[in-house]
Amino acid sequence: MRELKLFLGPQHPGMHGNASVHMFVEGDIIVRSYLLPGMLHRGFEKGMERHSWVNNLALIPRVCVVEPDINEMAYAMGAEKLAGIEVPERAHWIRMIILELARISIHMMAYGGLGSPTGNYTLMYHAHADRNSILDIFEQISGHRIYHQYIVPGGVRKDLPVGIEKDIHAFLDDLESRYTEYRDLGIENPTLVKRIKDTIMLPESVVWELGVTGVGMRSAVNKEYDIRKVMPYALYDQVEFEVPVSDYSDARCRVDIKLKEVVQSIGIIRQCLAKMPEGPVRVPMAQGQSMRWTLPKGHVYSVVESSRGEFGYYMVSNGGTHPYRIGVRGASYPQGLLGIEKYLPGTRIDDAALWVDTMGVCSPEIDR
Amino acid sequence: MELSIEIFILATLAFGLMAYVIGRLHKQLGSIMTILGSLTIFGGIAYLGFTGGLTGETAYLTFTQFEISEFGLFFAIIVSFVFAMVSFFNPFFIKQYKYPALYSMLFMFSLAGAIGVFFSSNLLYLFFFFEFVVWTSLFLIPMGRSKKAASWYYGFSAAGSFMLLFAILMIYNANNGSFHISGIGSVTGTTQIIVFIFMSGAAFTKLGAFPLHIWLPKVLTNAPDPVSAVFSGGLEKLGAFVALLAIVNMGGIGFIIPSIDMYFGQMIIATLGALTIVFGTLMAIRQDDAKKLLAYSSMSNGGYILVGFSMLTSQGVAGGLYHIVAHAIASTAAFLAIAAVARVAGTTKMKELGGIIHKMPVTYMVYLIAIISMAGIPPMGGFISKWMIFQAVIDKGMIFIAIATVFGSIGSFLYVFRPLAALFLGQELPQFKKTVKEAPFFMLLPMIILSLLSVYTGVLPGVIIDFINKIFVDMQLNYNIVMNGFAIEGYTSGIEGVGPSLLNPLLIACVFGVGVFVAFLIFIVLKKSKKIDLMDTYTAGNFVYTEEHLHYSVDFYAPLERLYEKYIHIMKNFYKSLANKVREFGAFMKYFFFTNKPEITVFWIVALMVFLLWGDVL
Amino acid sequence: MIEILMNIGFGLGVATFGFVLQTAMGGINRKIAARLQKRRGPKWYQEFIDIFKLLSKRATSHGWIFDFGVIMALGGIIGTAMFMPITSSIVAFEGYDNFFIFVYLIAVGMLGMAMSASGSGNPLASIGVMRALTTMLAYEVPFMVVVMTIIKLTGTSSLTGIAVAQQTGDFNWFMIALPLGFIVAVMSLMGMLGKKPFETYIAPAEIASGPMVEYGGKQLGMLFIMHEITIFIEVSLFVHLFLGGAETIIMFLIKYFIVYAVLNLVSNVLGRFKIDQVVTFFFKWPLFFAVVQAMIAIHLGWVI
Amino acid sequence: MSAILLIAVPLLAAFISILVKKVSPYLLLLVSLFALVYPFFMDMSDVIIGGFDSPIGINLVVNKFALTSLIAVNGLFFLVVAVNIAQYKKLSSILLVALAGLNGLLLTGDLFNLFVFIEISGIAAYLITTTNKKPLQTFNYLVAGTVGSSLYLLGLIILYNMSGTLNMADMATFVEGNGMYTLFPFLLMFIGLGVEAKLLPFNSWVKGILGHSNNLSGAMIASVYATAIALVFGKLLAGVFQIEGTLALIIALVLGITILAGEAMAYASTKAREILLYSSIAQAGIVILLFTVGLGAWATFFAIANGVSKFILFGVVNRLTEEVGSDEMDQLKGSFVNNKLIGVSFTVAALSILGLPLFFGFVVKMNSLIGFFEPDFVSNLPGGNFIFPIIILVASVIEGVYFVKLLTKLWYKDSDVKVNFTPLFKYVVVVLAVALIVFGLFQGEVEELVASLINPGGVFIWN
Repeated sequence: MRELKLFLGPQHPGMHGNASVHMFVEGDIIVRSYLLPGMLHRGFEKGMERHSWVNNLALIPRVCVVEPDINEMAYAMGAEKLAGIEVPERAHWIRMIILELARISIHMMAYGGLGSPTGNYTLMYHAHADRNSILDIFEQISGHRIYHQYIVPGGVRKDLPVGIEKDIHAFLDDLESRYTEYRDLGIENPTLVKRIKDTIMLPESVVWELGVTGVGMRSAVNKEYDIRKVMPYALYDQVEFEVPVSDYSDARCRVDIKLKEVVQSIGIIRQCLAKMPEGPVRVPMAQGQSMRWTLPKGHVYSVVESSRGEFGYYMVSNGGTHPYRIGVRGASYPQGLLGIEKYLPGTRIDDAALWVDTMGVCSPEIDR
Repeated sequence: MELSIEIFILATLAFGLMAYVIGRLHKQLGSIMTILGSLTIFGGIAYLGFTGGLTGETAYLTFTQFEISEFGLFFAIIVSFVFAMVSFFNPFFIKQYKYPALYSMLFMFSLAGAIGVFFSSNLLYLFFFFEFVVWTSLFLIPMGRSKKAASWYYGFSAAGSFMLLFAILMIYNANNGSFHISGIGSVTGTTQIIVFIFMSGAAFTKLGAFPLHIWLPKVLTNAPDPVSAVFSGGLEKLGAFVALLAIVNMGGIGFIIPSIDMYFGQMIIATLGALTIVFGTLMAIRQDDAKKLLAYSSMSNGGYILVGFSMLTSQGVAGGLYHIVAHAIASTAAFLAIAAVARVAGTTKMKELGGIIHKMPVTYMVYLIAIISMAGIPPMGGFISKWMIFQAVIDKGMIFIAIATVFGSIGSFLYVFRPLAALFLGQELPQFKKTVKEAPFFMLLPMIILSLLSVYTGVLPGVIIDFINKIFVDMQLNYNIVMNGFAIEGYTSGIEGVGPSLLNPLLIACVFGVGVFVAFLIFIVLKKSKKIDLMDTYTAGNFVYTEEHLHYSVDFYAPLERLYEKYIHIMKNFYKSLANKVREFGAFMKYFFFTNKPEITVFWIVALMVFLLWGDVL
Repeated sequence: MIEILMNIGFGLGVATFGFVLQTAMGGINRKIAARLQKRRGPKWYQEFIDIFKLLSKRATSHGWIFDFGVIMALGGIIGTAMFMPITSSIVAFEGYDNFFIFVYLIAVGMLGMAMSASGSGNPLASIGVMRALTTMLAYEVPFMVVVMTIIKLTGTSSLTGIAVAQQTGDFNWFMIALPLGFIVAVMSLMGMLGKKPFETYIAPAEIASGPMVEYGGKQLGMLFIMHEITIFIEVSLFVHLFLGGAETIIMFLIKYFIVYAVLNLVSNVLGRFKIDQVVTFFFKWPLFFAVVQAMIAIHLGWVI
Repeated sequence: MSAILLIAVPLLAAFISILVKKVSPYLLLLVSLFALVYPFFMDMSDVIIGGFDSPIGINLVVNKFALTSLIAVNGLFFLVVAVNIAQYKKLSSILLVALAGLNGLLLTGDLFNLFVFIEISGIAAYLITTTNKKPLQTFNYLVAGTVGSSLYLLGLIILYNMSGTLNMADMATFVEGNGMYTLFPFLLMFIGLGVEAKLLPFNSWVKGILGHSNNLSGAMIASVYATAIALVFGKLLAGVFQIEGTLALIIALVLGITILAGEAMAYASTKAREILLYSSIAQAGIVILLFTVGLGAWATFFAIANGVSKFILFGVVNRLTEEVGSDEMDQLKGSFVNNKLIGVSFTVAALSILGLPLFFGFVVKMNSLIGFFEPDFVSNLPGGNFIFPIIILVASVIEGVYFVKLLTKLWYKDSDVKVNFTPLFKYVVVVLAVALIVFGLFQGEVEELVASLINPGGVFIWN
């Protein structure tokens, strides 16, 4: 039986990110597949060793393009722990607002991204429009739309601009009011349900085998495993939120959980805005020139909950101005690299893009 | 000039014997005799048939009688033409056969038998020739790929011919010992129903119609490549001939179903025809072997003929007859094209082929034209016939039959395209870059003639429509197709309700030509494009050096196939289990009666006596 | 002879009209869709710009069948369009606008395109063609059953004949007379036009636009033209069959616009089926409705 | 010249051959040739033996039927002997006795005399089958045959008791008036003859004999004996027995099952000889059936055609088996590739049995079937005119499938099986095959010949 070779990416409209999935196909069933990374390989980890602790601030957001803030947070947390810096309380609240806004942004993008492989472009455009509003808010806060470099060791770069709460509230209200509309357009849409229900399964055994975390894990094993709950960072232990879980992980369930997390994030942001005290937002990282900032010798692993799961930085310092070694735990690494090789075969080419999409594969994380 | 038809039959036999004798001396010369022979026969029958020079007198074959009928002539011309065209392929394939001389002889013999069937006016000798065709063609089959196909063929053919025989004997019985062909129409009552059932059965077997179709794909796949063409284009039409005799000649059988104003018999035939179409289509879609695919398409087209006949309206019957012509031409051309490919590539499996067009463009065009005709797309012959059959079905308002015909028609796009894409188009596979080259002229010649005829029948249907009208007159049927210039206007039998609907094939062809001309102008005035090779393709930034990995040919319609793959073997399993039941019964009897124990014999003797006494005394 | 040449010229005029009309309609509807999607959308004449740009570019070709198929596709479609009546009186070849011509002659164009696409040697194109043909199998059957019902009722298979039968009051518009059939026909039309959820054979995210994947330059431009005319033919068919045709060009334009715009809007909020889902979808309810409609109309004679 | 010579000469020769062992094979050939030629010169008359007139004394009946049968059976006998005698010289005397017995069977007009000849030919047959070297099978045959002839005798005794005559013609007139009472003896006689004629429940010996047959015994039993017994059976069924009521039902059942089961068993077999033997069971069934329903004339020729074909088939297969060492179909694959002439003859014989056109089998099968459908034909078996033709046709389909399977295997496989056939055998086989074709082609002549067997009343002649 002769096989047919198909390429999903890097120029393929079904692949977001600069990676390529090579699929060997019989009829329309994938019999063999592997991820071909390297399209984006800029050596982030190695690059970090060659830049000073401060210079790295400009590099780290690029490790995951669509969701840069978690990188900043993890890096900042690690550096603070190594240097022993105490962050002011207001900075914690602001960081949580930023992170949750970013979470809404990426979840909206993922939800809209569902529209692309299934052809519902209206959903995609609407979701992107909402993401655009968040980017507007980010622009007001940090002056940047995508790579903010706003969360820095010691707090946040500067305080929130005046009146931003109103904008944020307005946006959240607006989003909340259109929540049912979104569901109807997306996961309740009968044509889409046919595509995503009972298909692209992620069974519990695979979760344990590959080490999938985040939405994938919570959707499959019915456990409230969320870093914000089990190892609270910032001030997540002071806000109340529910972690949506399920034990039947099809594509629809995972997207559903993402959408529920949007609601969850809206709640968290509201609480943050209400509880946020006045005060300083940053302590200076070091005395003197920041370029010569050194961290004491030691190593630390800092971890945050990203939209795709556990996202961590392992940072080793030898006491110099440059990091000795920084390792990144990409949240989508297990399903992205191993999952594609092992569990993409057996699905149909129709579902390949949807598989990559709903499993939450972010190629730069793999290709760092 | 006048010649008796028996001269043709004897001449064909003589050519066969000559082919054998010469074939023993030199293989190819023997097969060239088949070309000469079948061309002569075709030319003679066609020429004399059109000029009215054929007679049915018998001077040598005195035991039988012949009559020259228009429908016999119609079939004889088609079949002998198919034989003549296919015979051109014989010299190129003769070396592959185990018994080349025998092949040439049997090839001619089966033609003789077929001609005999079409002109016999004595039903018994119609059967004689019918059986003659069976066994002569039988021994052609195992020279191909599989030996098993022959016994399937014989099993079904024998069942079919014996059904025919039974019907003939019933007619004989009902007509006071007359075997004349006109007796078919004069049976009545229960006998009529029985005769109808059995004759239709015979027609179904020979035509490969559901549920008696199993042999057709097996034979057409496994027979030698030219023989497949003969079967599909020629010998299968014997079934259509019997169907014409049974279904059309006998008219409505059974009671009338009031709401659609059709006889029950018609309804059954139409339903089975529709099933044939659907089944053939579905099976053809999932075949990987190009020949098998075409085999199932033959089956499906046989269903169209049956549906057309069973409508018993002018357009229906004329559509069926026209379809016989169109399909004979197209199917022969398609089989020959595949045969030409198989000759150089050594296989007809689509998953092993690809990109043949680059070396065999003419063969490709022949195949293209053939499949356009088979799919019923203008301006080819298949369009006219399918249009007429559609119209007939609509006029009758038969929804389910209509669904089947539409399904078959659209489905044919699917399956005919598959070899086109997987076998001819796509990446040129490395193993064929050197070995494959265009077929020699004498193989191209018949294919080109067939292609031109496909176009001709699709553009100028007048000649054939006239012929069909003559058949209607000859068979004393109240049907007629009216031509208005170059357009087919409809019919004037007056019984049927729906008014005229005009179709002008010539106009369609011209307009299509204009369209293509305009498109060509647009193409030619624009900037010339740069020629790049096939590997310079959208591969998403990857370099690829393996063409064979970029050719989509395996499981072409996988998603569609998956929907019905559970149900495909129903009939085959039925026949297999039937054969197994016979075998089990035999084994049981063997075990029971032949165990070297005389006491069983004694037991039976006693049992029979008891039975006798019990029956009489008690 | 002159008359025939006149007719042919007229027919070419119809084809051109169809092209211009549909391209403009397409542009307008892109605008409408953009508004639905919170975008501004391109200018209404953007499609013209695209096509002329493509035609003017230097292209690449994968061999003679690649070009031949394109010519055959465009030629077949132009040929089909030439038979299309615009109103009941504006028709190039009067009396010859048989419904079956449209169904089958259009297939030549499809076949040409399929051939050309497969000839490009790209597997995605072949997969796209496979899907296109499978989709065709799905939507044609219910549609043809409905149309056969109409032909049986009106007694003619001529498009103008059917349109006139609705205009003169022999029948209501068939969208009213055969409500179930109308629903089926709408679904089938969506399939024909390649609107979502039956857009499976384009499916950019799965097979990178399927048949179109290898094209560029003038070949793509010509296929665009073909595509526009195809849509013109299909929507016009629908107008003539179900909306009573048109007495005047204005009416035709209005009906055409409404049909196309409504389908476009509906299509834009739906996702895309997988190919087997398309088949099962069409063979489930639409076919059932079509048969029920045919039974009611033909055997019971209940036509509103 | 008297018909008695046909019986007396072989018996005399047998006696001489015992004395002069050396010349016995030549004597056998000579006598069997004589037996073949002699019937051509015989007058048609009853021959009275022992000086008593016919109802009381024993008589030999020479009529067209007897002549036809004699020519056919003696012809086949001669060919079998001629082909095989070199190998089986020792059997000359026995074969001579067999010849006498067979001729007697066909000629005699006396029921008890018939029993005597059954026994004579039977004993000869047992001895012939000893050449199979399967004593147990021969013993089974012996037992079955003896039981059969005893039953025949029993039936005959009862009949004699009732009617007081043993003469066939006389008996026929008696039976006509007393149909009801003769059922039981007839059944006994039917069973008795059924054993020899290979009808189904009584034929368990066939497998043992024909399944292990050799050149001589195969052809002898399957071809010569089968033809002769079938014809004799036919003579009784057409001329003496009157079949009605329950007897008709029983016979119809027996025949129907014999035909269908025979074909099914052949279909289920994989050994060439077994296929042929089961097929001959079915053929015997058909022949008896035709006689029973009153189509005797065609049945005669059916039996002859079958005998000729079976001669070729068994002869070839036995020779192949001898050479290859097995009669499994798969072992024999491709045997004809190097023996084309034999192969063609075999094919002709097989196609003739299938009843395909151009061959003798077609003529007889077709005309037999037409016989069922003659407008004035009334079947005397339950099931009407149509059931039995359907059974025959269904049987033919099954038969066709396995024969075609066999033929394609023998022809179309590459193999190096090379079997030497003696030139004489080749010659005989080819002549017979040609004869099958010739009879198949000149159907008109065959039909005339058959018509001569039927008297103006349309009834098959017996006396």
